[in-house]
Amino acid sequence: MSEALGKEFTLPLGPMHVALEEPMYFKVTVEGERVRHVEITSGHVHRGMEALATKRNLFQNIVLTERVCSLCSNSHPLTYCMAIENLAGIEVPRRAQYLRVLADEIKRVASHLFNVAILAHIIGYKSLFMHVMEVREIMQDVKETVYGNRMDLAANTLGGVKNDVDAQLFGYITRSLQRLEGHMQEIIDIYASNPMLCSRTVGVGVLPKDEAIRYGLVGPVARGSGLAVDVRRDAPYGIYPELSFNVITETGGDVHSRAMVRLREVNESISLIRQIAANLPEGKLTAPLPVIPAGQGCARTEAPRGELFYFIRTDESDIPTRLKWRVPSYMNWDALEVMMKDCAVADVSLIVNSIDPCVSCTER
Amino acid sequence: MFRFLKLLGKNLAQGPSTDPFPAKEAHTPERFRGRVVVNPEQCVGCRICHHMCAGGAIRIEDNEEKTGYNFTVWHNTCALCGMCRHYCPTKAITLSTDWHNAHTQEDKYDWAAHYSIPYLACAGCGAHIRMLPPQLAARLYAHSPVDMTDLLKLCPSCRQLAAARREEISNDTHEQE
Amino acid sequence: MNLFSDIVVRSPWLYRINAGSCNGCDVELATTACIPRYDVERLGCRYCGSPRHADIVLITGPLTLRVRDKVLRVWQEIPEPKVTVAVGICPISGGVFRGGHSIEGPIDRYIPVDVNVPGCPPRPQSIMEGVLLAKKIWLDRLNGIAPGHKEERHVSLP
Amino acid sequence: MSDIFSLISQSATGLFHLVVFPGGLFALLFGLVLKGIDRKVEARLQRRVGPPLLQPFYDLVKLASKETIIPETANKTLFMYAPLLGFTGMAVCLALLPVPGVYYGMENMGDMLVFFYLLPLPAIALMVAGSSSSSPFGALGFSREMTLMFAYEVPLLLVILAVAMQVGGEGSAEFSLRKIIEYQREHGSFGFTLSMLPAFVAYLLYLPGTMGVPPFDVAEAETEILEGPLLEYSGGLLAFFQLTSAMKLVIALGFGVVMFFPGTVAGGPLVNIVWFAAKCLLLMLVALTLCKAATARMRIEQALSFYLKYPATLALVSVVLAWVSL
Repeated sequence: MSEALGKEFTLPLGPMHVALEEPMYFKVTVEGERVRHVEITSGHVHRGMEALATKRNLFQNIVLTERVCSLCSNSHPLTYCMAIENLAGIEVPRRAQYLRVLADEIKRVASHLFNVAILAHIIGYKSLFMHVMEVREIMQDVKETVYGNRMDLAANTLGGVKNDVDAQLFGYITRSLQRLEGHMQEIIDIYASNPMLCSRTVGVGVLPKDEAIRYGLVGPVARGSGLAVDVRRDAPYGIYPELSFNVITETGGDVHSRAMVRLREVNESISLIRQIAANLPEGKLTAPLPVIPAGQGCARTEAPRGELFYFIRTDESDIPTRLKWRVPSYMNWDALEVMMKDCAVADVSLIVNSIDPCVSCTER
Repeated sequence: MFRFLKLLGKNLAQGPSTDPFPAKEAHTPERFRGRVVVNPEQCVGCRICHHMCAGGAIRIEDNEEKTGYNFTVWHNTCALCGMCRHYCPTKAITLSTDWHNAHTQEDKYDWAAHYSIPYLACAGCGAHIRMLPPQLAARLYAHSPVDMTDLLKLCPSCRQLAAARREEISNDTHEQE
Repeated sequence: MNLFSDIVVRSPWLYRINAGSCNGCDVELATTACIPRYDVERLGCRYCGSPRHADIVLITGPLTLRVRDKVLRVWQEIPEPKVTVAVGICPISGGVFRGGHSIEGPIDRYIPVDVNVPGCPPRPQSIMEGVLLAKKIWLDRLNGIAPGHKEERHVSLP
Repeated sequence: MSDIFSLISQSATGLFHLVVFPGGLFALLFGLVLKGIDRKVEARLQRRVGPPLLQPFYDLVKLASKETIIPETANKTLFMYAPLLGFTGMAVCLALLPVPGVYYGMENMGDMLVFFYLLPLPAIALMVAGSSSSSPFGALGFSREMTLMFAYEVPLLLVILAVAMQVGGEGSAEFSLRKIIEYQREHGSFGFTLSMLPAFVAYLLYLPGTMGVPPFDVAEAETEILEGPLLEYSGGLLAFFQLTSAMKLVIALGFGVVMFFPGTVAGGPLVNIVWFAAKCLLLMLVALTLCKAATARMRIEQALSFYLKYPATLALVSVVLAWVSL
């Protein structure tokens, strides 16, 4: 008990911790309520997926990569399929391209809302947490009605998409978006102005722009520090060049800015889904599959957490000889060192959550 | 702060939004991906589903007497990804909307669907074959001038013989003309 | 005695262990536990932050090598009587990760599981059905109908 | 002979007050029902159905039936003693809690000061618990609980002082709750007295702190330090903490009602008990339930500066006004 009153001592946060969705283990050296040093031990969610991928065939890997992480569970199979399509020179039909973006944006909305809700949960704002989660349910219902599962959409396959979305379903999606949009305005207002929330998040876990560049950050974390990086715009893929959207940035670089970036991106995603509903062309859902030749391919996309990169090497069999992916959390993870410098114990889980860490992606 | 209090007030006025689920059946969307169901009539045993299944939930094995094969879906390994349904050439696999999956540990190894699909004895030589499902055959040979009903009951080699014999007959008639 | 156990099972406190899952089941557990739409609190459930307070433990994930000992230690910290629920296909059979070099599951190799809720991830309603089933098993155990006393359910590391 | 008889009857009534009313049984049932209502109303504010009203009872029965684990590294005596400390403190305190129109506590005694000394006991029990459990989270909870206690005890002391000086008049202070109730019967409830209003608001702000609910649940913050001191407790010992918290709820609310709204209504004692309970309930809904639903947790230093800034200032205003008015 004397330890708590001044001298340094170690606080083992995790691996089983209610604030963290996943087993992540921090050894936090604390002096009173101040954090002096953070040591991150990783590997708890290592399921050996890269090795598993070389045991499974190309089709099984679609499902396997979908289970890398369920919060960005559409980005992984999408990027994986794109890598193979690049390798084999498969031309994906335009309708399928549109539907792929649809699935991706629906997933992005749900993922961002979840992260923002968890932020409220961590600061003990239970009512707000429940409200945001309840709003997120609109998107969960869309996923369940259109794709048949609340987390794993199973939308992508090699050369296209598996499920068609007809006019009736699009009508349902647009109606849901309308409901969502009404709530979003209210939620953004609350997050932007609520004094309790702001006093806990503004100026916490600051990451200046130059540090963001130095650490090579991606996704909403980089955009929260004023760094306008977005693969959808910087290295366009699919039909993104034909759609209009803004790359959202905030300049604060703190927990609050990152949350605001995510919330405002939800609105961008809503607009993207609307554009897809309006411009969806007729056509096939999948391209005919050729024999996948031996070779190497790669692809990158903007996952909800940032840039996702896939590399695949094949021989002539249908089992890849190497499958490697670099996930956004891997880049953002290291920057925790800067953000957590001399923060309060109360803010540790808050800051960790603000980079939307995906441990299961990073440790696969 | 005021905005949030307004939200709470609205919540209070609107009343609970809780689903009455355990008391009442919950809504399940039509496209919900639930337990895998196989239509044994339509299955030809091509094993493409087995090839696609990432979890290894599908098992297809000959039965002991070799008079048919057993098709087993282990629900406790099935990731509900729908790959088997998507790639099934005869559309024999569908995903039901049944999600009532909780079961006790004693039932763990019974939590599977077993289908026993018989082979047919070839009308010519008696070898075991899996007959092409009639609906599928009707679609496949819709424009064929030959009557397939009897031919489908033959194994590939007997069918080859039959085809050769048919050629012979048609050649004979041709010569007679 | 029956009335007493009837009251006892009206307060099942839940504890969640992530044994290396992909988040899907955990997100659904958080959804089931917290949001107004499902509101498990009306069934008397409450999520607790400490394993020492738990009655029903929900395990997700295929039990990776690295997390195994920690999961087992936390599981042992939960006071008896407890009911274990495996949520998702990973803890039940390994799911899509079956055969991986760092997968130690299925979890019933180490922990006596009582209820399985397969799905990838299961619907919140399905998880709720699992919790209700766990409640029933708990009641049976309190009334001495179902087996599963402490002595029969020890855990040992390999 | 009559001495012995009166002594027996006195201790019998004392025992009655300790075990049946207002302490013991009554407070326990009342506290648990209050907690049930609190959870139900909070749920409604969040668009939920919420647990059954009797859920706190179920929880207690369940906890009592569970295995109690004492960690090997813990200081066993202190670990077991901590929950009892808070519980006995609250049990004694409850025997002194006046229910206006029914029961007035002890004769001619500075019982307000007794309340001031006994009210922090559950917090001290938590501190003992935190330090004895040998977990770093417990230790952190210990230091947080201590800081927080310091923060909210200052305004409480000032509130008590303001009320006592208003009643005492002429530069003196009156710490007997019976006198305070009588004074307000003549001069009107302090809740409606302009000079005492700041003190009342200060007391409202004191309530969430002492009950450890958001925004002041820093010591038991689940998402930060895993319920801190309670982390290692299980079974029966945890049940004691819950009991203590339910009893403390009654005391904290009842104390507020006595200080600011001790008015009675015509009718028998039963009516007045219901009236008292209704006032406690109202106080709880405003100060605890609504507050809990509408706020986020503060950081410990924010909580500290909040208490020293606002409620302390408000209470000080009342002290000055009470001083000036004479």
